[in-house]
Amino acid sequence: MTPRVQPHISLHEPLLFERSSPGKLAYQLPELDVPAVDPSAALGADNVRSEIEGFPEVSEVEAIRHYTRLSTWNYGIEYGMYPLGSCTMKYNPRVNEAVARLDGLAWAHPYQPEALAQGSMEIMARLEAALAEITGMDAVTLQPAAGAQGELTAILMMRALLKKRGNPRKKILIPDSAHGTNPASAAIAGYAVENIKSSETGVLDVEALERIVNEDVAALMVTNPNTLGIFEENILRAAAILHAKGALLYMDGANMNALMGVARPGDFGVDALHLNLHKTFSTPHGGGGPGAGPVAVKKELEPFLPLPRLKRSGKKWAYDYKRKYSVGRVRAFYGNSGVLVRALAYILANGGPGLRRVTTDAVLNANYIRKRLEPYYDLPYSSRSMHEVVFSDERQAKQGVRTSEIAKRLIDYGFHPYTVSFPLIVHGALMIEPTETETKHELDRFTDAMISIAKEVETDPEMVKNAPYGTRTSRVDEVAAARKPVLRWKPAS
Amino acid sequence: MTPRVQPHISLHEPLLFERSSPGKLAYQLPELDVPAVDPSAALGADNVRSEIEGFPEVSEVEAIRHYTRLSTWNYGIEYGMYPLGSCTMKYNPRVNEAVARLDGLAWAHPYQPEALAQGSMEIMARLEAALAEITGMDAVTLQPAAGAQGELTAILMMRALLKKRGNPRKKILIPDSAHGTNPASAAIAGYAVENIKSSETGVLDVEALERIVNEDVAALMVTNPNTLGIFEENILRAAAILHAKGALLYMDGANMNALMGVARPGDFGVDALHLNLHKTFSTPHGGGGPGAGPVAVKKELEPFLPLPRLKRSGKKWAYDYKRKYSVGRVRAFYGNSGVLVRALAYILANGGPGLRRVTTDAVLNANYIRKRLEPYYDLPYSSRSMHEVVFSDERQAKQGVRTSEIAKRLIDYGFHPYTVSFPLIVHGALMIEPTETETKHELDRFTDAMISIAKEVETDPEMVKNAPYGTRTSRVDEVAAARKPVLRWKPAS
Amino acid sequence: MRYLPKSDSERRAMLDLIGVESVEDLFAHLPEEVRLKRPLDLPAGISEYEIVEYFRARATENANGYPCFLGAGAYYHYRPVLVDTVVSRGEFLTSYTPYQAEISQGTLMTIFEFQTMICQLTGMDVANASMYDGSTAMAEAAMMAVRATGRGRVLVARSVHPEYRAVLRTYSENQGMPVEEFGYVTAAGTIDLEELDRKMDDLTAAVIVQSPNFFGIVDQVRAAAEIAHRRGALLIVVFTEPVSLGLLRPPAEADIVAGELQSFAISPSYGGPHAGVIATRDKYVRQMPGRLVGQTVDTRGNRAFCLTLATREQHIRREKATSNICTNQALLALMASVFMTVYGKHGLRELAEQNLAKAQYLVGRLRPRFCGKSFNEFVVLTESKTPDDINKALLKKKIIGGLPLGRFYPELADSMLLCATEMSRRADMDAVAEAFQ
Amino acid sequence: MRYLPKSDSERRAMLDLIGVESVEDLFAHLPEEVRLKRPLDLPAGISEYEIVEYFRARATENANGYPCFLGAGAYYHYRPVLVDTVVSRGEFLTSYTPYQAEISQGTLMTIFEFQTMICQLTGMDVANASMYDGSTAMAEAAMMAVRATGRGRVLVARSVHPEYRAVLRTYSENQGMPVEEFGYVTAAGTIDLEELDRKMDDLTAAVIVQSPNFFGIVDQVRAAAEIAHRRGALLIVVFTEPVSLGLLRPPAEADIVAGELQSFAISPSYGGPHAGVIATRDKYVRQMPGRLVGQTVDTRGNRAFCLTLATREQHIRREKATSNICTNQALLALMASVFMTVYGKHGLRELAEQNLAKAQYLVGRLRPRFCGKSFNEFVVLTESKTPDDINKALLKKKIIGGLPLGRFYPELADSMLLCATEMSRRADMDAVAEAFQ
Ligand SMILES: Cc1ncc(COP(=O)(O)O)c(C=O)c1O
Ligand SMILES: Cc1ncc(COP(=O)(O)O)c(C=O)c1O
Repeated sequence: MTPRVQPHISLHEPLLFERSSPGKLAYQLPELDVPAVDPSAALGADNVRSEIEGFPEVSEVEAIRHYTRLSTWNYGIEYGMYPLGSCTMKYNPRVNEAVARLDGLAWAHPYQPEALAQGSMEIMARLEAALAEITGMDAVTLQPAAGAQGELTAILMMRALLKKRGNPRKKILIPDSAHGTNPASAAIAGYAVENIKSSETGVLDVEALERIVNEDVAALMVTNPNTLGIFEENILRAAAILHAKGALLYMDGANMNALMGVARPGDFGVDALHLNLHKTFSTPHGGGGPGAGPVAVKKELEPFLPLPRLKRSGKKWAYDYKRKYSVGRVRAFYGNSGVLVRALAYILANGGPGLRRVTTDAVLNANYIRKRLEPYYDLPYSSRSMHEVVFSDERQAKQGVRTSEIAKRLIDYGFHPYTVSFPLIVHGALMIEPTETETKHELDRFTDAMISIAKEVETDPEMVKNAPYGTRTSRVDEVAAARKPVLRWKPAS
Repeated sequence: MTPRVQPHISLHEPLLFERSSPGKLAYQLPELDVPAVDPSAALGADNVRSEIEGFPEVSEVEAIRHYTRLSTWNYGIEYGMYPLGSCTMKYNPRVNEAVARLDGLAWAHPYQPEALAQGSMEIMARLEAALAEITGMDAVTLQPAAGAQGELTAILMMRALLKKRGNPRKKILIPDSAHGTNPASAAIAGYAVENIKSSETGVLDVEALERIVNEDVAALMVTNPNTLGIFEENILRAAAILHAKGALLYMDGANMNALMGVARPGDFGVDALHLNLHKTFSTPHGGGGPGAGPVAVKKELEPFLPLPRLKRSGKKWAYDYKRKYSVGRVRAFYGNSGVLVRALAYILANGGPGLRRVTTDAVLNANYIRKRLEPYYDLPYSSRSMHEVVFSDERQAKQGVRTSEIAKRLIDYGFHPYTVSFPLIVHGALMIEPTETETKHELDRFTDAMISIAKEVETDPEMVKNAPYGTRTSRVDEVAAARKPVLRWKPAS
Repeated sequence: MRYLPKSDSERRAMLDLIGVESVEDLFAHLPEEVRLKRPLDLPAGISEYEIVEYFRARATENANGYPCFLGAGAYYHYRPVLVDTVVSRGEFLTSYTPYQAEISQGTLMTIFEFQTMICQLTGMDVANASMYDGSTAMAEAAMMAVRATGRGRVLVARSVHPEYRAVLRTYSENQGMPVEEFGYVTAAGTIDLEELDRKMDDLTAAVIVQSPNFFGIVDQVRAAAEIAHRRGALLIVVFTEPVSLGLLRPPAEADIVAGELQSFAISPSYGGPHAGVIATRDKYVRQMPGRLVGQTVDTRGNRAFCLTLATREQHIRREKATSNICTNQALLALMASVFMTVYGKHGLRELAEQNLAKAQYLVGRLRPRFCGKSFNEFVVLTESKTPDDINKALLKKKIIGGLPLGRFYPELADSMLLCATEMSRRADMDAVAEAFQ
Repeated sequence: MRYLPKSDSERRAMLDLIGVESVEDLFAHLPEEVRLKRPLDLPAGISEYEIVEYFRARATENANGYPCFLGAGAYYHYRPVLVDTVVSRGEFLTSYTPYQAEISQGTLMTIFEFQTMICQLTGMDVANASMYDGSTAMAEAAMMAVRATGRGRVLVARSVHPEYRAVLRTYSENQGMPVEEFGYVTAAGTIDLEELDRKMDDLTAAVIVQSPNFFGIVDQVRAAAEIAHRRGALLIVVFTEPVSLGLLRPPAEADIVAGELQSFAISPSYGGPHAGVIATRDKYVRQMPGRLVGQTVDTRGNRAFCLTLATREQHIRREKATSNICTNQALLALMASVFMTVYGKHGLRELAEQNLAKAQYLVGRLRPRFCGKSFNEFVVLTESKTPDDINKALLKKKIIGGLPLGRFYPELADSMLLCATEMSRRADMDAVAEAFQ
C-alpha cells in the first residue's frame, strides 16, 4: 500500500498574474453621480496610458483564496512560539487591532482641523507621557516610523545639541555587538563610526571606552540589555566617562522588554533612546512592518525634537511648529499613528504593575531556556541573562552542523527559528528570545525540540543539514536568488 | 538520509481542559462602580454554586492559539472548492460579514422600541419583497431559523388552511429522493408520510401521483430541481393533480440556485416553499449553522404566516400581532436577523440580472463536471442536469471501492469531498454541486482529480480505500465513536 | 459580476466542451410554461461601497449606543475581541457541517469542547452541539420528554419566557401533546408549587420551569423536581441567561436542561442568530435532538472526533427522527465556546457577581414587584406612572428602559422588567431610578 | 494579567529549575543605583472593555463621518472589505520579516507580487518591498541618486509636497548633499523648466519632480527628464496619489520613482502607518534601499521566494549600507497589493476615471488657480473670502473643506487645495461650491 499523496491544491497556488484571465473582475464602482469625463480631453492625450500591462484580472473569490492559501504558508505568533532574538515576538493583543480600526481614528485625515482631531492628539499625548515615565526621560517624540528612524532622529538631535554647544564632533562609538541599524543610522547623520570591542564578559569595555572618548566623540550608542541579553553593568560609569568629555550616551531601547518597571534608562545616565513599539509594546510585525520608533530624551535635548510638537493650548491640544532648534521633520505628518494607538492600548491593559510583570516573566522565560539548554549548547558568555540568551553552535559545528541548519530543523518541530548569526561577536550564534507570552508548556516543548536536535546532530548530522522536511517549501536556494536576481514576474515570452 | 519529520506542535493541540492550569486568566473585568454584593446573601446560600468544576483556565494567548491551531485542521470555502451536493457551498462574500457587524444592527435588542428599530425592520421588509419577487410568491416570512424549520412552518400553515377549509387531512406525500428533513418536518406537524417512488428518469412519477392523491392527502413536498439535480418537468401537472383534489404543493427550495431569474415556483403551481439563505443566498455555514429558512407562500396561505408580521403604519414599519389565523410563533423574536442582513447584501450585490447569471453559471459548472466525468463514473439518471450532478460508484464498487472512499481520497487532492450516499435512491451516490463561484481552473483541477482517482481505483484500489493520507487525522473510526459514545471530556481519574 | 469567477472566453470554452451553443441551451428542457419571460424586477447589482452605505444608513435608523435596560431573553454583555477574531477565520466561518471528519477536526474538536463546557455549567452528563435558539430548544426538550416517558402532557410555568411558551404551543399543537400552564406566586414571583402539584397527573411527560425565570427570579427548581419526579414526569429546566450559571447552583435535579446562550458573546442582533442548547442525562441521550460530537481514534490510533449517534437524526431516520433539525447554530456555539474560554472558571463567576451587584444597585433604588431572589433582571412597579411614560422619559435622555409587562401579563400592566449587566453604568442606572420618581 | 500565560505554580516550578528563590533574584545582578525603587507611575491595567470604551471616546472627539475634501498626500478612497479580511489573518499580521524563507513563503510571494505590480504601474524594472512612507522614500531616493552618480547636489521642485521636502532637508543636512529648490510656473502650476535648466549643473545628482504635483497637476516629467539627463543627473519622480497611475502614463523617463501608496486601501489613520515605495531601473538595483524579494527554487526544484541582495542592507553592511531601514511597512504593502488585486487592470482605470470626473465636476464650479491639467486635486482661488472662512462655513455643515495653502506657500494665501475622489458625493461638492459664493 503506497500512499502516493497528491499535493493539496493550495500548495500550488500560482502567482496572481498566472491566475489572471481577461475580463474577470473583483470590483464594482458605484454609478457616477456626475458627468463622465474624457481622460484624454481632461489630461491631454499623451498623458494618458493605454493599459496597465500585466496587471491582475481575477474575481473576488480568487482573490480571497489566493491570499488565504498564501497565508497558510506562513507562521505567525498565533500559531506558536516565535523565539527570534532581538525581535521580541510577543503576543499581539487583538483588542489593539479592534481599536485601531475605529472609524474616528482610522479615517482621521492628518490635516483635519485640530479641533476635530483632539481624540488622536490626546492619544499621542498620553502615550508620550507613559513612555517618558517608563523610560525615566523628560520628553518623547512619536514621529519616527521604526527603530532605525528613531536612531537617526536621536543622532540628529544629539548632533544639533553638540553643534549648538560649538562642535558637532566627528564620530560615534558603537560596540561590536550592536545591531546593524546603529552604524547605518550614524552614517546618515554624517558621523564616522568607531567600533568598540566588547569585554570578555560580553559587556562594554569601560577601560577601553575611557581611552577612546575624546573631543571628537559625539556619542556612544549602547544597547541595554545588549544583544547578548546581558545588562550593561557599567552603564553608569560609561555615562560618566562620556559626560565628562562632553559626549552623550545613546541607548538603543530595542530590548526594553527586559527593563520595564525594573530600571529606567533615564536613571542610569542615558541622554536619548529609541523604543520599538513593535517589540516591547506588542504591535504586530505584519511580515516586516509597520513599526514605530519613538525617541525619548532628557531635557537638554528637548528643543531639538522633530516638528511639530504637541502642546497644550487652553483645554485643547495644538501643534507647535515654531521651534527654532528642531531638527525638522523625519517623515510626513505625525508618526505611525495607528501603531501608536495599539501601543497605548497595550500600556493601558498592563498598567504600571503589569508592565513590570511583563519584564519579570520575560526574563524568567529566557533564564528557563538557558538553564534547560546549557547542557547541550555552548554558551559563549556566561554573564547573567536578561530577556534573551545567546548560544553558539560550537559543539554542533564539530559535526558540521551550523546554527542556520539547526534553525531550519526547528521548523520541523513546529517552531519558528531563533535569530541566526547575530550578534556578530558570537560565531554561529543562536539568539533566543522567548518573550513573556510563552507558556511553560510551550517552553518545555521548545527546549525539548532543541535538545532533540542536539542529539540528532550527534547521530545524524546530514539529516539535520537538509531540514526542513515538513514544510511546503524545502530548503530555499538563497545563493541562486542573489546570483541572478529575479525580482518581478514577467510574462513567459 | 531519513527525514524523520517531527509533528508540528499545532498538530498536537490538546483539549482546552488539558491545557488549563489553576490561576491562569484570559479576562479582566472593569472595577465595579457600585457596591459589591455577597452572592449568598443576595441569592440564598443554597442557590450559589461553589465552582464550575473543570471549566477552563487559560490565558489569552493560549486561547487564541488554541482556536487558531484548530482552525487549521478545517477546510473552508476560502481554501478551495467544496462541492457538497445539496449544500450550495458558494463563496460567502466578506462584505456581508462586515455589514452584519455594524453596531446599529448587531447590537439592536429585539424589544427596543419599533421607532428605534426601523433600520432592521426596513431590511427585513426589503428582503421579504425581494424573495417574493425571486420566487414569484405573494408573501414571505423570515422567521424560520433554517430550512427544516421553514418546512415545518409551511406545513403548519398548510394544515391550518386545510383545517379552516374543513379537514386538515392525514398525510403528506414525499418522493423517495427527498431530503430527510422533509419527512421529519411532516411528522412534527402531525402528518403521516407516504413515500412515492421516483420515475425511471429520476423525476416525480405523475401517474403514480394521480393514483395516490385523495382527500387524505394534505400536500406533496417536492424538491425542484430535485436532489438528483433534475428539473421536475411535470411540476405543472403535479400541481394540477393536487389542486384538483384540494391538496397543496409544497416545494423544498434548497435548490433555488438552479432557478433564479429562470423560473419561479410561484409560476409553476407551488403554494408554499422555503428557501435556504445559507445556500442560495450565500450566508456562510459556520461549520453547521446558522442559517435562515424563509417561507414564501401564495395569497391563500398568507393569513397563516407566523407572528408577528411586518406592516406599514404611516411612514414607519410596525409589527402586527393581531392575526387570528396565524400558526403562531416558530421561534422567539423575528428570525435570524443577522443572517437576513447578509442575504439582503448578497441580493443587492447581484441585483436581478446578477442573480440570473448566478444560476446560469451554476448550471454551466455542473454540466461541465458531468461532461468531464461521465466517461469515468456511472451516471444512473441521464436526464439533463441543472445545478448538480449525481453519479454512482457502480463501476468503482466492482473493485471494492465505495463512494465514501473515493470521497476521502479526494481530500488528498486538496478538495473537500462531494456529498456521499445521498439521495438515497442512488446506490452509492456521488452528489456533486460546484456552485457558480468555482473557476474553470478549479473545476479542471477537481475533475482531473476525480479522473485520477478513477484510475487509481483500477490500479490500486486498496490504496484508495485507506485514504486520506495528507491530513493530520487519518481515517476516523466512526463505528467506535457510536459504539461507546464519549461525548464530553472528563478528567483522568 | 465580482462574485462570478469566469471570463466570457472561459464560459465559451466550457460550453464547447459540453457541446451546446449557449448557456440558454442548458435550460432548453424546461417546459416553456414554467420559464420566466421577463427579467426579475430587482434593481441591478450595486457596488460593495454602496452596500456598506446602505446598511450603515439602516444601522443609524436603529438606536445606536443607547444604554439599554432590556433583557427578557436577549442580554447585553461585553463581547471579548477574541470571539470575533476566531469566528472570522474562514476555516470556521465558511466550512459546512463536519460530516467529513478527517478534514473537519477543527470544528469537531471545538464542538466537543462546547458540549463539555455546557455539561460543566449545567451539571448534566451530555449536551448537544446547539439548537436554533432557547425557544425551540425548549419545545424540542418537551418533545424529547414525551418520547422518553411515553406520555403526552406537558406542564409549563407561566413564569417561562412568553415567547418560548408560544413556540411550545406551535410545536405541540399537532403532536397529541397537550400543553397546560401553571402560575406563579404573586408575592414571590416563583412558580406556584401548589398549583403545579394540583395539575400534575400520571399522563404528564414533563414539567417546564425557567430559572432565573422570566421575572429574573431564581426559581424553585428543587421543589419542582420533587413534584415532577414523584409522578414520573421529567423536569425540564430552561435558562435564558447563562451568565447566571457562573454563580447559581446548576439545575442538577433536572432531567433535561434547555437554554439560550446569546449572553455568551453573541450579539443581540435584533433577535438572532442566537444559540440554543439541550443538555440531559446519559440515559436520555438517544432521545436527544441535534448533532453530537464524539471522541474516537483514527487509523493511526490518534485521538479524533466525529459526528456520532446519527441514527437519531433526520438524514438517517427521516420521519422517525428525534427532530427535523439539520442546520443548527454552530458558529454561534463556537462564539459561546470562545467566550467561556476567555472568562473561564474565575471569570464567569466574577462576571455573574458583577451582574448581580449592578442589578442589586438598581433594584435597590426602585420598588420590586416580587420578593423572590433575582439575578440580573427584576420586575418593578412603576407606581404612579405607566411603564410607557417612564420609557418615554428615558428615551428623551437616550436611554432605553425596561420591558412593560402588560403585553405578556395583563395582571402586570403596572410593572416593568429591567435588566442590569456588567455593562450598565451607575450614572445611567441613576437616571433610570430618577425616571421612576 | 490576561496576556501573561503562566500560573504562579508554573512560575515557581520554573524558578526551582533555574535554581533561584524568586524572580527578583534574576535581577539581583543589576547595580543597586540603576534599579527603580518605586512602582511605575502609571495606573493599574484595565479591562478590554474599558480599553475599547477609552478609544471609542477618543474616536468621537475626532471628526466622524464628515465628508472631507482634503488630499495633500492622504486620500479618501473606498477600502474593499477583502483587504481587512486578508491582513487580519494572524499568519500575515503576526509574522516577522521573512528571514526564514521556508516558513514565510506567504509573505514572500505577496511581496514578490507587490514588487511586480509596482513595476507594472510605474513602468520601472524593479521595486522594493516598501519604505516608511512617501516622504522618506523620496529622501532615500535622493540618497540613492547620490550614490549612483557619485555627485552630491539635489534639485527639488517647490511643487513637491512641502512635508516631503522638509524630510529631504532633514535627511540631507549632514550628508554633504546640498538641496536646492526650483519654482513653478505661476500660471500653469507646473515646474518652471527654465529655472530648473538654469539651476542644473554637473554636480547635480538628481532632479526631483512630483506628478501629479502637490497642486494636483500633471507635471512635466518628460521635459524634466530631458534637462536632468542632459547634465548626467537622474530624474526622481514622486507620487502621492497612486490612483492617478490608473490613467496617467507611467513616469517611464524617470530613473527612480518614489511614492506613497496610502490611497491603495490604507486608511489615512491620522497620517500613518502608510507605505512608501521606491522603484527604479535594473542598473540601479544595487543602490536601492529596502528589502527585496527574489524568485529562486527549493531543493525539490519548486519555485520559491526569499529575501535577496541583502548585501545592500544594514544588517550586513552596517555603516556602508544603502540605508538604515530595517522594519518597513510590509503589512501596508500587503494591503496595497490586495487593493491592486481587487481593482485590477480595469478597476484601477475606472477608479481613476471616476476620480477625474468628480474632481472635474467640482473644479468646474470653482475658480482654479492654475491652468495645468489636474487629476483629483486642484488649487482654487477663494476670491473675496479667506480659505479659513470658507472652511469654517463648511464645518458648520459638517463638511471638512480643503487645505489653505498659505501655510506652505505664502504666495498662495488666497488659495486652497481641494481633493475629490470616487467617495465625494455630488451634493457635498455642491455644498462646497456654494461656500465659495
Ligand atoms: C537591537 C535592535 N536595534 C535596532 C533595531 C531596528 O529597529 P527597526 O527594525 O524598528 O528599525 C532592531 C530591530 O531589528 C534591533 O533588534
Ligand atoms: C434539499 C434540502 N432540503 C432541506 C434541507 C434542510 O435545510 P436546513 O439544513 O437549513 O434545515 C437541506 C439541507 O441540507 C437540503 O439540502
